[in-house]
Parts: sequence; structure tokens; C-alpha cells
Amino acid sequence: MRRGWLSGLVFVVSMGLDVLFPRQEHVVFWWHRVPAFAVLYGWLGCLALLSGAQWLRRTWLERDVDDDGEESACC
Amino acid sequence: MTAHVPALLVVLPLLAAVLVPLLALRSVPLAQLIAMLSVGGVILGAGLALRRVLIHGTWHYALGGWAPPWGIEYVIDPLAAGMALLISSMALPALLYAGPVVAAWSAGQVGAFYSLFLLLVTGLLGMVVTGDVFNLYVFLEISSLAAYALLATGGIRAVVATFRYLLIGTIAATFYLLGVGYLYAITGTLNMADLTAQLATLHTSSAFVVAVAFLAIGLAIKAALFPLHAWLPDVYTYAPAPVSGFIAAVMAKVSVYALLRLLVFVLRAEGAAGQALLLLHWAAVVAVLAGALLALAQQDLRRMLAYSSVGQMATIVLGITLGTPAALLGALLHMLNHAVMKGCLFLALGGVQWRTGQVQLADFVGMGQRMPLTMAAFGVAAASMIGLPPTAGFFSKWYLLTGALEAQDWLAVLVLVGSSVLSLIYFFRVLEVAYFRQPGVQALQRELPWRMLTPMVVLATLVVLLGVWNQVIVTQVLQYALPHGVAWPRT
Amino acid sequence: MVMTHRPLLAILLPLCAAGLILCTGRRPNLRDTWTFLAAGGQCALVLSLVPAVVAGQVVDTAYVELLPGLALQLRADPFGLLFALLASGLWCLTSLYAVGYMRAGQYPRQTGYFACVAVALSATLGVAFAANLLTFFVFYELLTLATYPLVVHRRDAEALAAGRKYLAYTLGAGQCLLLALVWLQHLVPGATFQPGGVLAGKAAPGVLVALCLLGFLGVGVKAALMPLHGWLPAAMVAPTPVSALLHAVAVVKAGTFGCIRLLHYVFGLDVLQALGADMVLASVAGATILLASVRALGESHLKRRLAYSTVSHLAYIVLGAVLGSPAALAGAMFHMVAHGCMKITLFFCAGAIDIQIHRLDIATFAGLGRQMPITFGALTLGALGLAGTPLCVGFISKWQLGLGALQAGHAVFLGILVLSGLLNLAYFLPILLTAFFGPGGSGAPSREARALMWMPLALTAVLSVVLGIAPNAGPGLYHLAWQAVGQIMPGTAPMLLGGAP
Amino acid sequence: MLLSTLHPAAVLLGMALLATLTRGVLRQIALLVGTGAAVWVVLHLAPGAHAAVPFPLAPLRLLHVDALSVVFALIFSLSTALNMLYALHRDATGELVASLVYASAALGVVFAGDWLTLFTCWEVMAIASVWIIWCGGTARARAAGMRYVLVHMVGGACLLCGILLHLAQQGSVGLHALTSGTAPASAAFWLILLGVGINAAIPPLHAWLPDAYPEASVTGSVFLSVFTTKTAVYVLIRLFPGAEVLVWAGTIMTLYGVLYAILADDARRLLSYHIVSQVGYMVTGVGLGTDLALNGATAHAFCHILYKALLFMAVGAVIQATGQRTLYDGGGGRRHLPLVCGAYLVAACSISGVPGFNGFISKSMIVSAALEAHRPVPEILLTLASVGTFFSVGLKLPMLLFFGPDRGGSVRPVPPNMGLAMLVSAGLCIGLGLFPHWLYDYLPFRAPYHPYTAEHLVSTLQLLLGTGLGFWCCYDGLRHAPRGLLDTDWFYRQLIARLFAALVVGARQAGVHIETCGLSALRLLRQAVHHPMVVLRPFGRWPWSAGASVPPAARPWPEVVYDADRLRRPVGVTIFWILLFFVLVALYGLT
Amino acid sequence: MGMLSLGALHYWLVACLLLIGLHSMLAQRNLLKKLMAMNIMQVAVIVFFIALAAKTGGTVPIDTPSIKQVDAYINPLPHALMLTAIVVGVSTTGVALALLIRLYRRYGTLEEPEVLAQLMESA
Repeated sequence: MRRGWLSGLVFVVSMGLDVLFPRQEHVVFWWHRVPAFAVLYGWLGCLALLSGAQWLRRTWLERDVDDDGEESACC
Repeated sequence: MTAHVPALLVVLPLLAAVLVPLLALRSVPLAQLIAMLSVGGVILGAGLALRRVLIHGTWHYALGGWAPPWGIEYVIDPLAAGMALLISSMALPALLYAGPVVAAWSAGQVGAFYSLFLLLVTGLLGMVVTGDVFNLYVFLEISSLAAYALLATGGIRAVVATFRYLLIGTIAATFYLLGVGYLYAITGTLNMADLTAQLATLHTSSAFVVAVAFLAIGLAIKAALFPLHAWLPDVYTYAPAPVSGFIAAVMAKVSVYALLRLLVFVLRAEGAAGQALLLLHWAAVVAVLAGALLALAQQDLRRMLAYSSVGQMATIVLGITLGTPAALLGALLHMLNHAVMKGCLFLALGGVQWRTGQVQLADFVGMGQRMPLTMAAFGVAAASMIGLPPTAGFFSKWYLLTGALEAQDWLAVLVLVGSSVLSLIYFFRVLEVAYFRQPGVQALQRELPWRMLTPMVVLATLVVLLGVWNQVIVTQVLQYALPHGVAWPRT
Repeated sequence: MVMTHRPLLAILLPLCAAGLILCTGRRPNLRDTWTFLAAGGQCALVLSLVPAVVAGQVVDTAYVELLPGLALQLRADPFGLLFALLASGLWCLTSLYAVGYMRAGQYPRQTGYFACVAVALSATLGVAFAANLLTFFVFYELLTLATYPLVVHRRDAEALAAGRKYLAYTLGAGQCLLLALVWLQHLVPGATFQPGGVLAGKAAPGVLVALCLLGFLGVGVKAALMPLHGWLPAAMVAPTPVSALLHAVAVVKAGTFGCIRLLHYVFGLDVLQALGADMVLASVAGATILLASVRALGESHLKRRLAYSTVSHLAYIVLGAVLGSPAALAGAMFHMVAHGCMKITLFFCAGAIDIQIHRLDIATFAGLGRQMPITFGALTLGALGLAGTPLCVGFISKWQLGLGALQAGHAVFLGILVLSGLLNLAYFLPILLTAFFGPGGSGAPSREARALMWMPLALTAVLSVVLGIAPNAGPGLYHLAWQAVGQIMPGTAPMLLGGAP
Repeated sequence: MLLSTLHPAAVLLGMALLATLTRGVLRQIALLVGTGAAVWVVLHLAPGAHAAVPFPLAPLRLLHVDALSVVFALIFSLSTALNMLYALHRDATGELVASLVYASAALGVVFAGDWLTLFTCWEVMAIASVWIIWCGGTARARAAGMRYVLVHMVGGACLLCGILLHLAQQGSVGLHALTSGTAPASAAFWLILLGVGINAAIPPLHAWLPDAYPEASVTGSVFLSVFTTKTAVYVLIRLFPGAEVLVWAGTIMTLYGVLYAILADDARRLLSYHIVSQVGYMVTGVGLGTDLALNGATAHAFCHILYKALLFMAVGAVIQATGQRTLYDGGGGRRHLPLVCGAYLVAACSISGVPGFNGFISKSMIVSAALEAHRPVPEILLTLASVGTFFSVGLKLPMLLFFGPDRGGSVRPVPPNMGLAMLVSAGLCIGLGLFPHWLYDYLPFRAPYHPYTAEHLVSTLQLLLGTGLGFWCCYDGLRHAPRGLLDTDWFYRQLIARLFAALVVGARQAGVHIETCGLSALRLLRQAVHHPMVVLRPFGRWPWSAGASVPPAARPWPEVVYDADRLRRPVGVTIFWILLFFVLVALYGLT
Repeated sequence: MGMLSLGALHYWLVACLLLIGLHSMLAQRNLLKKLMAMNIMQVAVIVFFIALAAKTGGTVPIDTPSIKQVDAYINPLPHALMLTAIVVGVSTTGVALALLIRLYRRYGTLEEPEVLAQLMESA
């Protein structure tokens, strides 16, 4: 619960900062104008990557550890 | 003296044959010496004759001064002289070799043996030098009779074999005689040259056909052409070593010579003669393989050599019936080479049998260590039979193959190659056992006495020398021995 | 045109040595001295021919006429000299090694062994210097006969069976070659080896096809092309020096040598191309390269694995010879040298291992590399070289062959070559892995074989690296190969890239 | 001046030779001095220096110095020196020699002026590196090494084919960019790209890297992490600048590596996947092909080598000290190994692109290049990848490995040379981060860039902050028992290996079968030959069908012996043949 | 020609003799009988040659003072040949008989099958 509050707080603060001091240079794509985009993107990306990875593992990438030891077929 | 060389070729061994038994009662070595001297004289004479005919051409000699075609004429051309030289020079080693073999016999037996041997030589020489078809019959029978008697000295199995041979051989001689009779009936002459002249117009008549059939079959039997070979294996197998060494080397070849002389030289391979040659060709094609296969089947090595002779004789006949220059040269060269190497093989084998009593393949384990020189001679001759360069056999195979290619007779090509592959197998089998199998117990070395060793070593050396000098032989001698109308080398 | 008897002497010298060896069998040291003298002398004689040949002269020797218009005739041209240099040079090292091996293993019948090897080398030189097919055939058969006793040296049932197989294959092939020879003489009387061939327009296509079949059956057996390879693995029962010198260098190379002689000095490539025979032969060679490598993977016995590897690499040579582009031909010729150096190294190593641990099953080498570092170091170099790793001599020929395949417009053969390189690694690397990194030592701790054995194998290993870095080192073998190619395909200026200097 | 054309690789090769001859302290000193000397030599190379050697196949340009090659040579030699310092306590001669040969081969690639030299050094690198892996000594290391070398040899084969095709098409042996021409990409182009791509670990050709690197020894994997992929990046910059396909390949690489890194349990495997991810940035840079992008790729390679080596050093030190390899069976590294922990954090900050560390000054170059090239998708995805990087390397790994609950267990002291090496590396990371122009002055292309702008700092910090929060939220979901990960190596590890084994066995059985068939046929034939008469008998009653138990090799002669006495026929038979033949000849003649 | 004027009768005789000889050589199991058959065959040949020599009104070719012209004599050559042939035949028979005696002493029979059988056993 505390985590949720804290995240929200940080997000709000940084958005405020961004609103107060809007970005001048390196504005090429639309998301560069979105306030606090970086924070949001980092937070969401983090969750997305993690869940995506977990999902990948569960669906395809499971395998038991011990088939690394096998010698190569050519031996 | 040199004028009468043709007669001497026959008379010398004949006289010796009469003389030797008497001398033998006095002293066996002297008799042996005389026998060998007479054969040596024949070699000398044959050499002289060959030299002369090569220089001055064919040598006609009217026996007893009766002019042909009424009298008997001896005709010596390069082929006849060459054959005479071959026969006599194969006889000499056999005689030398016979010494230790007959050592145990009584003087009378020894005398009889040598005299029969000389009679055999006489007969074969006569068959070669005569120019008269009936005279050829007489000499054929002389040689045959002497051969029967000699072969029968090989023990009881030899007696059975010889009697069977006698029956078949007499049939052959009789057929030959009938053939001569038919020729005489339609031409009224017995002289070969005269026959040639007379028959120029007659070779379509049915009597001629029958005559050719009789001649061809008769001589084919004597030449042991498969399937008329049945007399040969037993005879060669059970004959005493020196005899088989000589007989296997030349006797059948003289019959092939007669076949060549009559069908190709005298009858010019025209009409029925040509057809007979064609049939003989097919018979030979079968015979080459049959002989080799049967040889492969044998465990008794003497019998193996006998069957290999069947195959090789067929090879010679094949060369003759192919008829191209190279093929004929190959046939003639193979007569020479095969005589030398087969003689060597039989002498070596006989030596082994004489020393150890073993002729079965299985018993030859370690023979290479026990009798090194003998087996070495055997090996060289075997290599030549297989046709490995630079031994003699390679070159006759070469000419025969070339001839078959000239004639574009692919079947003959295959047969020739196949037979040398088969001979490779059955001779290598012996060498492997003799040299490369570990003998159970290390048998000590017991080599033959020099009198038996020398002939086979000389022959083995000859096998190689003939190979190296075959070019000389072909260009200096054999190409003049070809029937006229066949030129070599083609350009 | 230079007349000299040195080629003849190079052939006669070992024969005399064989005689002396047989005579002095009772005194081993004296006996083996003859081998050394003969090997050295032969090598010196062959080397002395190099300047004249490189200068572009044809070194001919007096000859004896055996058959009308057909003579036993010797000639030293660049290609023949290449082969002669390879054989005689490696004989020098092998004779050292063999003495060490036979004595360390206390082999029986050493006298006969050394005599036969001498005869075999004389025959090999005869094959190399043969000026026409007859001479080639004579020495080719002599080579077979001289090697047979070496194959059955152990004299047990297995050895005898192998020997029978060996003779059945080789002498049977000899008959085919003989027939081809007679036929050739019938078609082109007195033909000698001519760069570019002598048969163009001399015979009907049908006859040429038959002749082709016979000829390549004849030489294909010793070259161990795939349906005809059966004798080579069987012949591995022979003592290892025999497998090294004869069944990796002399005999099998005589086969490939014969292939190239037939292809480019008798038939002429354009004749074969007109028949379409070249692609047939190339396909057979390509299939052999791959199949033999796969068979090698299946073998757990070192010598048999090496034997199949030999089969595959001989097919490289045949392939390069038929592809018909200069680079490929040069690659093929040089691969004779390359494969010779590397494979003889490997067999030497096999022999050393055999002497030390009396086993050749690869699984038993675990940890042996740490105990015999020199042997297995040499083995590593040889193996990597055969796989065509750069800096080893094998890379030079592989590069040439690949480039030649592309020049000839057959990229597929480049694929086959690199694939075979991978397969080579697949069957060599496990050996190194087991030997160097395998768990623990196998049984009793072993050590290097005696100096007389490890020195030659180290030398050949170094040689195969030196030739990889400087292919023209010494007598300039690479240059000789290109000289021969220049004779066969006139006007092929060896281009710098992928080419000769 | 001779020094200006002295090949640095020669120095390292000399060191390798020296390492085989000497032992103990002498060798340690020699190695340090020698590797340092190599750096010095690189710094003193004359730009544009050439050293050509005649060679029969093609003239070799062994030494071809320009700005690009100098940067890579500098970082290679530098990190060789550092890694050598790190490995100074080891007494494994084989591994040391292999490492030095490996490094010198990498230098050889960097300075290669022609295809032949390039390929040669390429192959040598593969062999030397597999030697290092095998020196790991475990069964897993042996197997992984075998897979590694085979994959690399396949790559080498592709490269060789490509090179030969290229040479056959256009004669010149000099290296030049294959993307410069307007001609459509040829087979040679793709083959060479494939060969290089395998070394650059571009998915799906990357699996050899996480498979093999974790299996090497602690010091070995540090060496491995430096050279192979970065030489590939160098070659890509040389040959394929601006190849569009590389943009996407690189972008995918970054995310692919990150995803697997999030899932990885083995510390060094996690780092290995991050090599894939980081190299992805460089590949994208090469693909973008602008001067800034190429500079970025070069710079990133430079920095990456430094901090990645440092990461491996730190993790290696942990393994050296506690013997634990995976993240979950321990922790508390903070308490026992404070220095290692600190060094690791420096490297982690670098790789995560925290301002003030060297990752920040190089990675941002590539992202900005994407920005300037107006490539939205790569830009956004690369940013996402850096999020993942910070997540797994910057937070997950240290949380588990250093700050996790201490499970006790003995802790061996870390050798001082290791610590020193880590300190120096960490110093370099920070130094370059603070003074970017140290690096920028060396960059080959002319493209001014300033990382430390306000917005850039703000956005970067925001991103990191967000990532941190995210990690904080889902921290608990990370603990689980170690599990294996399927990757593209499944194809050759399972599929191809099985098929290949089947092929080998099949071929062998087929060969044996054929031989046995031939033998039995021969036996039959021989039997028939040995006794021709029996061929005439009906098949069932062939007498040799009995004793066929003995192997044919043991039977030189047959069971059924030709017995002349049994086969002797009465003489009448022959007479019959005679008459038959007579009739034949007569009839043939008469008709 | 003169010789045909007798008609072909004696040629049939020759043929019969020859075939009898050959047939019984082929068919008889006794070796002695085979030998006798062989003699019959040879006789056939002799008759054949003599028949060649015959001519109508010719007398034996012995030089008698009363008969001067040559063609009153029959052709002497075949007779001379046949004398030789007879000699050959007799000696062949002699050798054969000698062999048969040895065979009989060893095997106690002259029946070919029995001899062959005993050969088989003695092997």
C-alpha cells in the first residue's frame, strides 16, 4: 500500500515539474511533450517487461536445467 | 651336314632313343648324358634352322631324295623352326630334372624311361617339321604312344588315367586319319603345299567339309579343347613330375600347332575350314572361362595347373581363331610363354611333391620357408600366368587383348580379362598359403638337389627374360611366322 | 629437353637398398642404415631435379622399348616432380619414425618390412616419373605387390583377410587399367602423357565412355573414390608407419596422381566435358567427400577414423582435378602435398599413442594430451590443418579449391568443401577435447614416445604449418603446382588473387 | 620509425610465448609489463601506417591503421591489460596463453587491411576462445565449448564462402564497405553478414553466447566478454555501415537480451544476455549509419567493454569467494565483500546509463542518433531496453546477490590483484563518465555531441526513477527456484544434434550392411566356384548352407571340397561329346 | 572316278564299322571291350583307305614283268599308308593291353564303373 502511495506521489511531483518547466530541445516525437512521460514509461515498461517475460517463461521457455550437461553429439 | 639338319632334327633323338637303353644297362649316367647331348644337338640344329629360314626363307627338304609331292617332304618355316626349338629346349630341363627322380629305379627302367622320352621328343619334332599330312599322323601316334607309356609310370591312378587317354587319343588320331583320307580322296595328294594348291577350287565340296570336321575334331581333342578335355586333368595330375613338366609344356601345343598349320596355313581358313574355326572360336570362349573356373575349384594343385592348362590352351586357340595379326602374334607368343611358365610350374610343384609328398593346397603352409628357391620359381611363373608386368605372360596377354580389340570382339576381351582375374585368384591363393600363413611348427629348410633346382630356376629366369625381350622375339621371329596375308605391324 | 639418368637412379636406389636390406637382415643397425641412405639419397636426387624443371625444361631419361612403339619411359615434369618430392621427402622422416616404431613395438619380420617399403617407394617414384601410361601401369602394379606384404604384416586371420580385400580391389582395378591401356595404345599408338590430353577426336563417344569408365575404375580404387574405398579402412591392420607413408601418401596419392594424369594428360578435360563425364566424376567426388566424413564420425577407432578422413580428402583432389578451372587444379595438386603432410602427422601420432598405451579407441585418450603434449600438439595442428584452418597448409589448398569451384561456376562444390571442413572439425575436435580436457588420466600414467618417434611427427607438424605460412618454402611446391597448371591450361596467367605469385 | 609500424598483436603474441616459457612472479611481472607495452604501442601507432606482406594467395595487409581501428585497438589492449591484472593470481598456463592469443587475434582483426588477414584472425579467435571455455574444466564447459566452436566454425564457413564469392566477383582483396555500392545485396553480402552476425550474437544466432560464457572460469569469462562480439561490431562498422536490416536486428537484440536477462537465474548468464542487449545498441547504431550513430556505436563498444568486464569481474569475484553461481542461493555480499559490491554498483550504474558514468555518455549517443534520424520506433524501443537493463542489472542482480538475506557459508578472501583490477576499471568508468571528451577525442567520425544537457539529465533520471518504482512494486515476484531457459540453441542442441547423430549412425549401419551383404554374396560365389558341379544341384540342397557359422575371414578354403574322384565320369561321356561336336561341325559346314 | 564304279556299298560298310566301334566304345562298360571296339574303328579306317585305292581291273601293285602299263595296277600308296596304320594300331593295342593287365592286377576287374568306384574309395 505504501508503495502505491509513494509511486503516485513521485509521479505527481515530476508531472508538476514538467508542467512548470516544459521541455525545449530534442522535441521530435509527440511523447516528448507528454509531462512525466519518462517516469510513466519507466514504471509501465518495467512492469510490462517483467510480466511479458514471466508470460514467455510460462508459455514456452520452461525447461529442466540438467540437459546442459549432455556431451555434444559428435563426441 | 647342315644341309640335312631337318632330317637330323628327327633322326638324332630317334637314334639316341635306340641307343640309350643299351647304354643304360652299362652305365646310367652315361645314358642320361647321351640323351641330354642328343637333345642338345637338336636344340643346336633347331637354332641353326631357325637362323637359316629367317635369312633365306622357308626350307624344303625332300626326305630320302624322293621329290614331293610323291616323296615325304620336310618343310621348315620360321614357325616350324621356332616350335622345334621350343620343344627341344623344353625337353632338356625335363631330362636334367628327371635324374634324381629316376635314381631309385633299376637300370632297365631308367633306360626305357629315357628312350621313351626321346621317342616322345622325336614324335613331337616330327609333327612340327613334316610337310606331309600322313607323316604328321605317324609322328602324332609315335608321340602319343611314347606319352602313354611315360604317363603310365606314375602309379596305378596314372594307369587308369592313361588308358582312358589312350582310348580318346586313338579316337582323335583315327578322326585325323579319316580326315586325311577324305582330303586324299578329293585331291589325291598328301603334301601340304600340294593340298593347298589343289584345294583352291574344291573347298566347297561336301567331302571337304567332312574332312575338315574330322581334322578339326581330332586335333581339338588332342589340344584338350573344352569340353573335349576330359582326358587331360587326370593325366597331368598323376604323371611323374618330369613327364608332366614336359608334356604339359609342349604336347598339347603341338596339336594346336597342327590345327593352325592345317586349318589356317594349308586350308587357308576358307569355306568349311573357316566355319570350323568359327565354331572353335566359340568353344574356346567357353573353354577359357571353364578352364579357369575349374582350376579355381581345385585343392589338388597339380589338378589346378592341369585345368589352368585347359584354359590357357583355349586362350591360344582363341587367339588363332580371332585371326587378326595381333591376336595371331599373341597366340604364338603365348605358346612360347605358356610352355615356359607352365613347365616351370609343373617342375616346381613336382619337386615339392617329390620332397614332401604334398600337393594339397592346405599342406603348403610355410612352404615358402621350407623350399624358398622352388617356391620362388613357382611364384615368378605364377606371376607370369597372372600376367603381371614385366613377366612374359603380360605381353602375350597384351597382344591377345589388342587382337581382340582389333577384331572388336568385346566378348573375347571380357573373357581374356576375366580369365586373368581368375588365374590371379587361384595362383594368389597358393602364394598366400605358402608365404603369408604362419606354419604351426617351424619346419626346417630342405631344398631340392641342384639337378632338379637348376631347370626350374632357369625357366623362371627365362620367364622374365622373355618378357623383357618379347619385343625382339616378336619383331625378329614371330612376325615372319604369321600365315601369309596377315601383315604385322599394321601401319 | 635434358637427358639425365637421375629419375632412373631415384627409382633404382631403393631397389638396391631393398636387396642390401634383405642381405643384412641379421644385423639390424646396418640394415636400417641402408633405409636411411636410400631415403636420403633418393630425396637428394629428386631435389637435384628441381632447378631444371622449374627452369621449364623437360627432363627425359633413356628408355627401353617393351612393345612396338611403346616404351618404358621416364620423364620429370612439374607435376610428377611435385609427387616425387612429396613421397621421397616424407619417406626420409618415415624411415626414422618406422625404425623407432618397429623397435619400440618389437615387431617381427622387420627385414621384410623395410625391404618392402623400399620397393614400394621405388615404385612410387616410378609412378611419379612415368612418361606414358604403360610405365605408369607397370609401377602402379609393382606398388600394389610391394604393399601387400606390409598389409598382412601381422599374419593373423584379420590381416590376411584385409590383404585379400586389398589385392582384390587393387589388382582388379589393375585389370581395368590394363584394358584401358591396351585400348589407348590401339587408338593412339605410342601415346605419352601430354598436357591437355591426346585423345581429342581420336575415338567415337561410345568408345571414349568405355575407356573413361575403365581408366577411372583403374585409378579410382587407389584414389578410394566412394564405392571403391572398401580396402582402405581394412588396410589399417598394417603397422602404423605403413598406414602413414603408404596409405596416406604413396599408394592413395598414386591413385589421385593417376586420376589427374588420366584427366589432363590422356583424355583432356574438354573431351570429358563433351561426354559430360566431368560432372559425373565431380558428383562422385563430392558425394565421397561428405559420405566419408560422416563415416569417419561413426568410427571410434582412431586409425579407421583417419582412414575415412583420407578417403574424403582424396576426393578433394579428384574434385579439384575435374572442376576444370586453373585455381581448382592447382588446389588439387597442392592438396596432395598438404594432405600428405597433415595426414602423415596424424598417423604418426596414432602410432605413438598405440606404442604408449596399446589402445587406439578414442574414448581411452582421456587426459592423455597432458601426458603426451608434443604428440597431441602435433595432432592438433594436423587436425586443424585438415579442417582448413588458416595458417595451416590445408587452408591454402582449400582456398584454391573453393575459389576454383567458383571460377568453374559450381558454387555448390564450394558449399561441399566448407561443409566437409566443418565435418572434419566435428570428428577431430572430440579427440582433442578428450585428450586435453578429458577427466583425469586413463589408467597408468603415460609419457612421450621415444625421441625417434616424436621428432619426426613434430617435424611434419611444423612442416604443415610452415607450408601454410610460406607455401613456396623449400623447393617451391606451390609454384611447381602452378607451373603444371600452366602447362595443362596454357594462357592461364596465374592471377595474383587466389593465384600464384 | 619502426615503432610506428610495430603490430601490437605481435607484442601480445610475444607475451603468449613468454607465458609458456616463464613461471611465477617473473611471469606475472612480464605479463603486466607486456600488456601495458601493447597499450603503449597502440598509442604510438602512426595513423595511416601500412605493413604489407607478400603471400601466394594474395598480398597481406597485416597492419592498416586508421582512426576507427585505433579506438578499438586501444580499448582491446587496455582491457587486455586490466583482465591480465585480474587474472594475475591464476597459474593456468593454457588459459593465459589462449587469452593472449585471443586478444592478439582480435587486434589482428582490428588492424586487418584485407580479407585474408581478417578471416585468418577471425578463425584464430574462435579457436583461442574455445580453448578458454574448455579450460573451465567442467563437463558442462566441455559440452558448451564444443557447441560454441561448432557454431563459430559455421560462422567462419559462411564468412569464407562470402569472401570467396566476393573475391570471385571483384578482384580487389582490400576491405571496403559493402553497403557503399548501389548494387543490390548479393549472396556474398548476406553470407558475410551472416558470418559476422553470428559473432555479433544477433538473435537467433546468439545462443552460443549465454550458453558458453558462464561455463568458462572466473577469469576466462572476463576475457571472453571483451573480444568476440566487439570485433564483430568493429567489422560491422567497417563493412555494413547504414545497412537497414541492422537497425531492426539491433533493436530486437536489445529487447531480446533484456527479456532473457530478466528471467535468467545464473548471474553470469544474466550478464551474458546483457552483452546481447548492449551489442544490440551498437548494431542499431551501425544500422543507422550516420556519423553520430557510428561514433555512438564505437563509443558504446569502448565503454561497454569497460563496464561489462567490470561486471564480470565483480560477479566472478563473488563466485571466487563464495562459490555460488546463481542469484538465489545466497546474498549478503554487501557485508562480506564491500569492495566488490561497490565496484559492481559502479558498473551497474554505467550499464544503466546513470549520468556521471560512462554508459550514459555512449548509450545516449545512439539513442540521440536514432532521434536525429527520425526513427521513432527504434528510439522508443531502445529506451524501453535501457529500462530493462536498469531493472535487471542495476536492481535485480544486486538486490539478490549482494543485499539479499545472508545464507552464511564460508567466504574466501578475494585476491588483491582482482580488487586492484576492479578498482582501476571502476575508476575508468567514472572518469570517462565525468570527462567524456577523453573518449570523444578518439572517435573516428566528425559529429559533435554533448550528453550533459538539462533535459537529457532530467528525462534520464525520470526514467530511472520510474524504473526503480516499478521494480520496488514487483520486487517480490522475482524470487523463485532456478529454472532452465529455452533458447534458440535448442535447434542445434536438440534438433540438429539428434538428426546428425541419427545420420551418422545410419550411415555407419548402411556401410556395414552393404559390406556384409557383399561378403555373403562373395561367400556364395566362392562356394559355387569352389565346387562348380554343385551349382547344378537344386538350391535347397547346397551343401555349404550348413557350415556358414565361421566368419569368412577364417575360412580361406571352402567346406565343400571339389572331389575329382566323385566327379570322374566314364570315358564314354567324353566320346559322346566328341560325336556331338563332330555332328555339329559337319552340319554347320554342310548347311 | 573309278572308285565310285563299285557303287557306295563299301562306304556303308566303313560307316557301319566306324559307328559300331564308336558306339560300343561309348556303351560298353568293360575296358577290354572298349579296346576291341577301338580296333574295329581302326579297321574301318583301313578299309576306307583300301577302298580309295581300289579300281576296276586293277591288280595288286607288285611289279610283274607281264604287266607293263601303270594303270593296270591299283594305287599302291594307300596300301603303304595302311601298313603303317596297322603297325600303329597293333602297337597301340599292345600298350593298351599292358595297361589293362596292370589294371586287372590292381583292381581285379575290368568293368569301368567298378574301377572308378575303387578309385573313389582309395582316395
